[in-house]
Amino acid sequence: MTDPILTLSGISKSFPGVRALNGVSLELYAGEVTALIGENGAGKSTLVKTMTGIYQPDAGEIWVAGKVVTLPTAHSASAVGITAIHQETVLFDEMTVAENIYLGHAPRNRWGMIDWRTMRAEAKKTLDAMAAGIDPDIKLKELGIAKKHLVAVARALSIDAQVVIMDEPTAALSQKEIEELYVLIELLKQDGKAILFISHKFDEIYRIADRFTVFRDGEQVGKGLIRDTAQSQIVQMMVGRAVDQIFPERTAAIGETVLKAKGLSHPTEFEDISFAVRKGEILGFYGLVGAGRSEVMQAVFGMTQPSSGTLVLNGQTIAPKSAADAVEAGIVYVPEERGKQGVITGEPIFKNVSLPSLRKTSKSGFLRLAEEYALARTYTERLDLRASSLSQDVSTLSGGNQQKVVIAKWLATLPKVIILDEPTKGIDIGSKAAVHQFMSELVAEGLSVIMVSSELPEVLGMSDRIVVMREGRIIDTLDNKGLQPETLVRLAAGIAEEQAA
Amino acid sequence: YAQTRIALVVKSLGNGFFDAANKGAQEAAAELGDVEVIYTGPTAATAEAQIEVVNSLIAQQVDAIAISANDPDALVPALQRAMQRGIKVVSFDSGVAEEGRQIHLNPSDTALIGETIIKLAADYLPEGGDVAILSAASTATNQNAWIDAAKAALPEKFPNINLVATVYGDDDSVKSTDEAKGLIAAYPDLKAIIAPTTVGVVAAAQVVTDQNLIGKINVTGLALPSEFKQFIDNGASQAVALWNPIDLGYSAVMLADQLIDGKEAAPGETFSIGRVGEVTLDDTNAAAMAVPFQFDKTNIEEFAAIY
Amino acid sequence: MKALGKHREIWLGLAILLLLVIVTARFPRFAQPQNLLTIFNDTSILMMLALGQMLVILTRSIDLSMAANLALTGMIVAMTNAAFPGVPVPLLMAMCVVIGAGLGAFNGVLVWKLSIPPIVVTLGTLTIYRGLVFVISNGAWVNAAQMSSDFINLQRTVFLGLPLLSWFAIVAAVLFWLLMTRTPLGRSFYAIGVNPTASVYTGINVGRTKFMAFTIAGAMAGLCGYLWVSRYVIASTEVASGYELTIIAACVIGGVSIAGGIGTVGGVLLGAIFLGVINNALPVINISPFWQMAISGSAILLAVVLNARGEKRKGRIILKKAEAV
Amino acid sequence: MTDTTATPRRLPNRLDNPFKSTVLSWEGLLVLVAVAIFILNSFASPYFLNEWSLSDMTFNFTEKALIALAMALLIISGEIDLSVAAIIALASTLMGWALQFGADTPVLVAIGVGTGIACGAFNGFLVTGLKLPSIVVTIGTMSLFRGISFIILGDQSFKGYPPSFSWFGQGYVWWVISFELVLFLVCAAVYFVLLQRTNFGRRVYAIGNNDVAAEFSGVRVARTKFVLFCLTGLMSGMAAVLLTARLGSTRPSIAEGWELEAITMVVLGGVSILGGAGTIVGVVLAALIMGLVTFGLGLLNVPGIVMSIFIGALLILVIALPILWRMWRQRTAVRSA
Ligand SMILES: Nc1ncnc2c1ncn2[C@@H]1O[C@H](COP(=O)(O)OP(=O)(O)OP(=O)(O)O)[C@@H](O)[C@H]1O
Ligand SMILES: Nc1ncnc2c1ncn2[C@@H]1O[C@H](COP(=O)(O)OP(=O)(O)OP(=O)(O)O)[C@@H](O)[C@H]1O
Ligand SMILES: [Mg+2]
Ligand SMILES: [Mg+2]
Repeated sequence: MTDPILTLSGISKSFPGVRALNGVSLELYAGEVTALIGENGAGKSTLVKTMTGIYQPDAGEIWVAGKVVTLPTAHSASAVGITAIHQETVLFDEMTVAENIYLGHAPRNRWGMIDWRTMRAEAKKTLDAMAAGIDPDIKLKELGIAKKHLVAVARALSIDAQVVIMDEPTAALSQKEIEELYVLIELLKQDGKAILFISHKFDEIYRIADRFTVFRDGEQVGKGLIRDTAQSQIVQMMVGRAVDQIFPERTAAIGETVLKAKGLSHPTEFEDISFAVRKGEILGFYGLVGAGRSEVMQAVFGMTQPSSGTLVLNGQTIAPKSAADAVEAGIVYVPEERGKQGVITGEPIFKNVSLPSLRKTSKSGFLRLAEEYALARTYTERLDLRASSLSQDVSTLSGGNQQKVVIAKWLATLPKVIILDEPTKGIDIGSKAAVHQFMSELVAEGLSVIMVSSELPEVLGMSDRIVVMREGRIIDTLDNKGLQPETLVRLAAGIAEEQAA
Repeated sequence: YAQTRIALVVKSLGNGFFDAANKGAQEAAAELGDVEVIYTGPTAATAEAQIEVVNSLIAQQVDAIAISANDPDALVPALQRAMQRGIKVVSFDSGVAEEGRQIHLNPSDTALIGETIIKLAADYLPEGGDVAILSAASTATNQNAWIDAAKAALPEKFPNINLVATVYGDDDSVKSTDEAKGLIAAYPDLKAIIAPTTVGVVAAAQVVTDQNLIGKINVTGLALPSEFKQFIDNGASQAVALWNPIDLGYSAVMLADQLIDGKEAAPGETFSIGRVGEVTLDDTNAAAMAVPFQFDKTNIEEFAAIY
Repeated sequence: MKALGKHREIWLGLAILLLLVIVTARFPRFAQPQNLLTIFNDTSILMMLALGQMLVILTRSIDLSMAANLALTGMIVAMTNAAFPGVPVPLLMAMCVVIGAGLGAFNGVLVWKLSIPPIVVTLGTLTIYRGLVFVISNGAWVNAAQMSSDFINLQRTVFLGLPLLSWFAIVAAVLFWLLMTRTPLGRSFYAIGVNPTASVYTGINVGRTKFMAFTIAGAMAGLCGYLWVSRYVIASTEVASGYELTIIAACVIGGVSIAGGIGTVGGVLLGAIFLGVINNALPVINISPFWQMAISGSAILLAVVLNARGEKRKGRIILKKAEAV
Repeated sequence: MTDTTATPRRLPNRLDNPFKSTVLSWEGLLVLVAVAIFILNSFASPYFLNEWSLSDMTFNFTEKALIALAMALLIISGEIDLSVAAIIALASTLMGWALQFGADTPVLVAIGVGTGIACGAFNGFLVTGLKLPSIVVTIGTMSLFRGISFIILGDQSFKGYPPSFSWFGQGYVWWVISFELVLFLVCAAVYFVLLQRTNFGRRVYAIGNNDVAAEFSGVRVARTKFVLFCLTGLMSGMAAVLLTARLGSTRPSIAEGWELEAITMVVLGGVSILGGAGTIVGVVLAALIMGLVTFGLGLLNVPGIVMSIFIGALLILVIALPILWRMWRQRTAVRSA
């Protein structure tokens, strides 16, 4: 066996409140695909960012081709031959596709000026090789999420690198595009490149990876050759315990229909969405990332206005024009992008919690701090929030605890329907279980819960019924009785019956 | 602080005209002996800024304020307060409304200046023709009075001179330049631009020079010889006029000093203004210092060295 | 609407043409080539300043100190010329560029190294720089009589039918166009405006790029300092006071997005010319100059409304049929 | 940071000492600066410590400070209004115009204040209704509002305001205490309560810290911002009444450049230009400091433009120093680690 092209040893990285990586190591070999596996928040993307010069590790060494390197900037990483397709698309909407591919390493003419003609030609060549069918001259913003991801792939390929990192490249792609990506990866392997492949999908890991490394809670807990290891063993390493114990037993009595959506449509985002959620029920929404679930939920929450369709809450038609309207009606939403849409960083916990309930805590418009503290304490303690005081800035809390602040904020408004969008995204295992536990308590108290999730076990473990969405449409609504994970995946990805079998 | 302190408040600091006036004021102070002249003013020629200056002078309990006002009305309340606190107020050059000062010293007789600025243009236009006025701010008291006087003199004394427009350059070089260009573009037959302001006249002369219109358009008006000499030399202007700003500052301080000494300002009263002579107050307590002095090729050299 | 977003420059060009046609209808002499060249020459300084400001705005910053920088550099160069008439003018111009760039770099360093918001930095340096004009000159103006004739006449020298001032603007426009479209630095101005996070991922040093934008804008302001004082043959504390907002207005009318990342050299030039035409046209068609301010204010508002329409986010486009359109 | 340590079951309200954090706050620093300048002034000029001098001093900043109060809220919410000075010009012009038709004092005041609110509402509509960036919108309306004044007034000026009207800008309530000062103090108290003691104020901070999350929390962001623009317009209208009454005349160029001075007061008062932080106490102190600096230097006959160097330098220094201090502390911490 040859020496690895790239070796990481003892890499640690902490964020305020979180130790994202703790002394991890990793080896990548030429012409081989190494899969990096781990639950959400295990530290995979953080590792990618330290390997590409975006984060600086607190400790540890990076070896490339037998030499220690430091990577102070993203440039220095591509200079030593490391390139990455990042999990979030980090591209430039207002620029053309060709420029997105070549920004920072554009071909130059002999006066040192950017050579647009060559750039476009090269971009076209790369895109055609991927059979992407994207015109290199249009602006990136004209593309949908899947196409954008392909542009990110093209960008990574345009850098002539020895190490190619792909952080969940297939999450937003359709089956056809995924197949084309597999072909590309095959070509890269033949070229002798080392590939780090991050994915939550075991089928594709088993299809294309040669090796694997498993992370749990920021530590490396195992590695080996794919062909020697069974899937159940890897899952065991990932989770640290058997999978089926995670979810709480629930015995909520399901009652009347509380919220009913009929034919909600939006010009560009979703079409003909109808569903109903009942008292004491958890309604799961499953789909691949980018299926449009968040958009639907934000329309229900009044943040965007659907072009047609109706919402009926407890028998009354409502048309929330703003989030404030929805909250007044009794619908609340725990957003997916916690930092941007959930918590108000820079403000203390109690102000975050009391914000939607100010009318209750105040007296004729004047603040009463004692009431606010009391309200905040009641609900945060119920959720077992870990903090030093109620005046602690929420930005200093860990992701899971921030999520609890958001949930506490909504519980304090005594809602009828609570929508949770990816409630456990980026949350550590302990908090995750607490959130799940809490959801079952909510329904036991007679609330209705809508849970949007991309995690199969979570959807299967928590929901009473499951709505599957794909490309802005509802594909099916299923009762969660003896449902097979494969059924959901098939529906969500749009794979025909026989292909999946 | 046994000394008498007289503040000379000008429209804006840095203006060559007022620097010359300050020179005269200092001469007067030296002549009077126990007088200190505080030369001050805002940087931008606005009334609000001038009021702040006046407020701080009131607080300093100066004995008199001699002011060239950016606005005849806006300064009245502030100056009235000064007078209530026992400070004597004289306006010079650009006046303050009657209730805001005790004496106003016009550099010259208003009607005479109005006539002179037209005459400066007419002298070089034997056949007559179109002329336009480029003034300072639209609120400037002195300029407005001169322009009115000029208009009054036109039909009788200069029947073949045709005043086509009056525009305002706000004593700002850029605005004056733009306005001068606008005049030239709008009135192709324009024969002369009359700018009764030292800033405007330079701007107009520069535009005429730049657009190669020397000989076609004659720039005239009121100008400081030192600033304007080159345009007399290059022919953009045949002649301009001005009173002596040094004498103006000198006289303002002289008047203020007599008020401090207890002399009452009243219509018909005569005040001495030292080496310049004496003035008599009219029924608005205003007085005129001297006749405007004309500069042309023959004498500009000599006066450019002085102010 | 989409077409408008794409061809903003064309629409702005048409608006200017329309303006010319209207004015010419009332006043035929206005459209004569000589007069148009005069307007171009009159607008040259604004164009150069707006080009500099464009860089800064592209990077999601703003420079309120450009006019003060211009006044300070202008005063320094005018005083130098008055004191040492023998110093060749090109040398003085180089000095202006260096001083202006230094003043811009000072803004840039505060933004880069101390991460103070640009609007606060330049609000502070705006008053400091303008105050310094007064301090160094002791309030005195430098006027035509004190300037050497070379100093005054260089930019008025006619070359191929155009005064050198116009040529400066043309050369600046070409250089900026090359900078913005053909160099990595130029592209990184756009990149950090469009998406600062993604810029970091691409290896762009966001702070240093902003610093460069401020420095180049400062250099332009410095050069214009000389051009301004020699054009209006006066250097004083009040030179170009309040002009900072006119510069920004030219950028905004020219389609530069205040949120950063959007704007072109052509658009900015047209934005400046638009203001220039209005300034020149009003006196000519006998609309009282007092209308000028309200008209340019309305033009700014109209421009932002139209630009915002063009830029409106189209959402994520999940539905396939929507993507196809 | 703290959540990894063992947690008490019952969360305390706060851990810091409220008294200590008040003393060590930005406002504490500003009080020190103000006192220092006050003492310096009384040494520098024999005329400073005089009840009439101190009273006259307040005229130099109260009108701008009135605007700064509302501007502070607007900036805390993450917006800005550069058109305030132009609103003064327009309000003053319309008052003068009404005066030509014989309007009496109450009508004049109503017109001034009403114009202010209307202009603020126009800004607010453009920003919140059409979702345009406030900085460009108000650069535009700044030219528009003042431009309308120029159209109406041209080269004229309005004057001849009745004495009962002049009282607003020149009158004294008691002894040396002017009406302007009293009005400012009352407004400062009102704004203090509004920002720091009401639900409305709490929402303003939330919007400034993160308007998306505030919207997602059920705050009506657009409506709140609209109200803030109207308030800023209202205060500008009030300042227009005071200034017009003080000057006794109206010209279109009235109050030129005041927008930047008001913003400087706000920023110097510790309000973050990025929104989300700042207090009214800080703004009032900053207004006082600017008044003290300009009046003190004025007594020494230092030209206004030189004073502005001090203000500009003060602005950058007070913001840069804490940052430099933090950087220096971090560096030494790293070295000792
Ligand atoms: N910039 C940051 N600031 C603070 N915490 C962070 C930051 N980036 C990541 N974290 C935290 O570090 C941990 C690891 O995150 P990371 O994104 O690396 O997970 P991941 O393994 O990529 O998960 P996923 O499968 O969801 O992509 C998480 O707890 C996350 O909340
Ligand atoms: N067109 C796009 N441009 C940029 N980012 C996108 C785009 N589409 C999706 N994303 C990113 O992908 C992620 C998920 O997208 P989105 O929330 O719309 O999917 P979803 O169907 O609601 O699924 P989920 O909520 O489970 O992620 C978001 O972080 C979003 O920023
Ligand atoms: Mg990740
Ligand atoms: Mg989502």
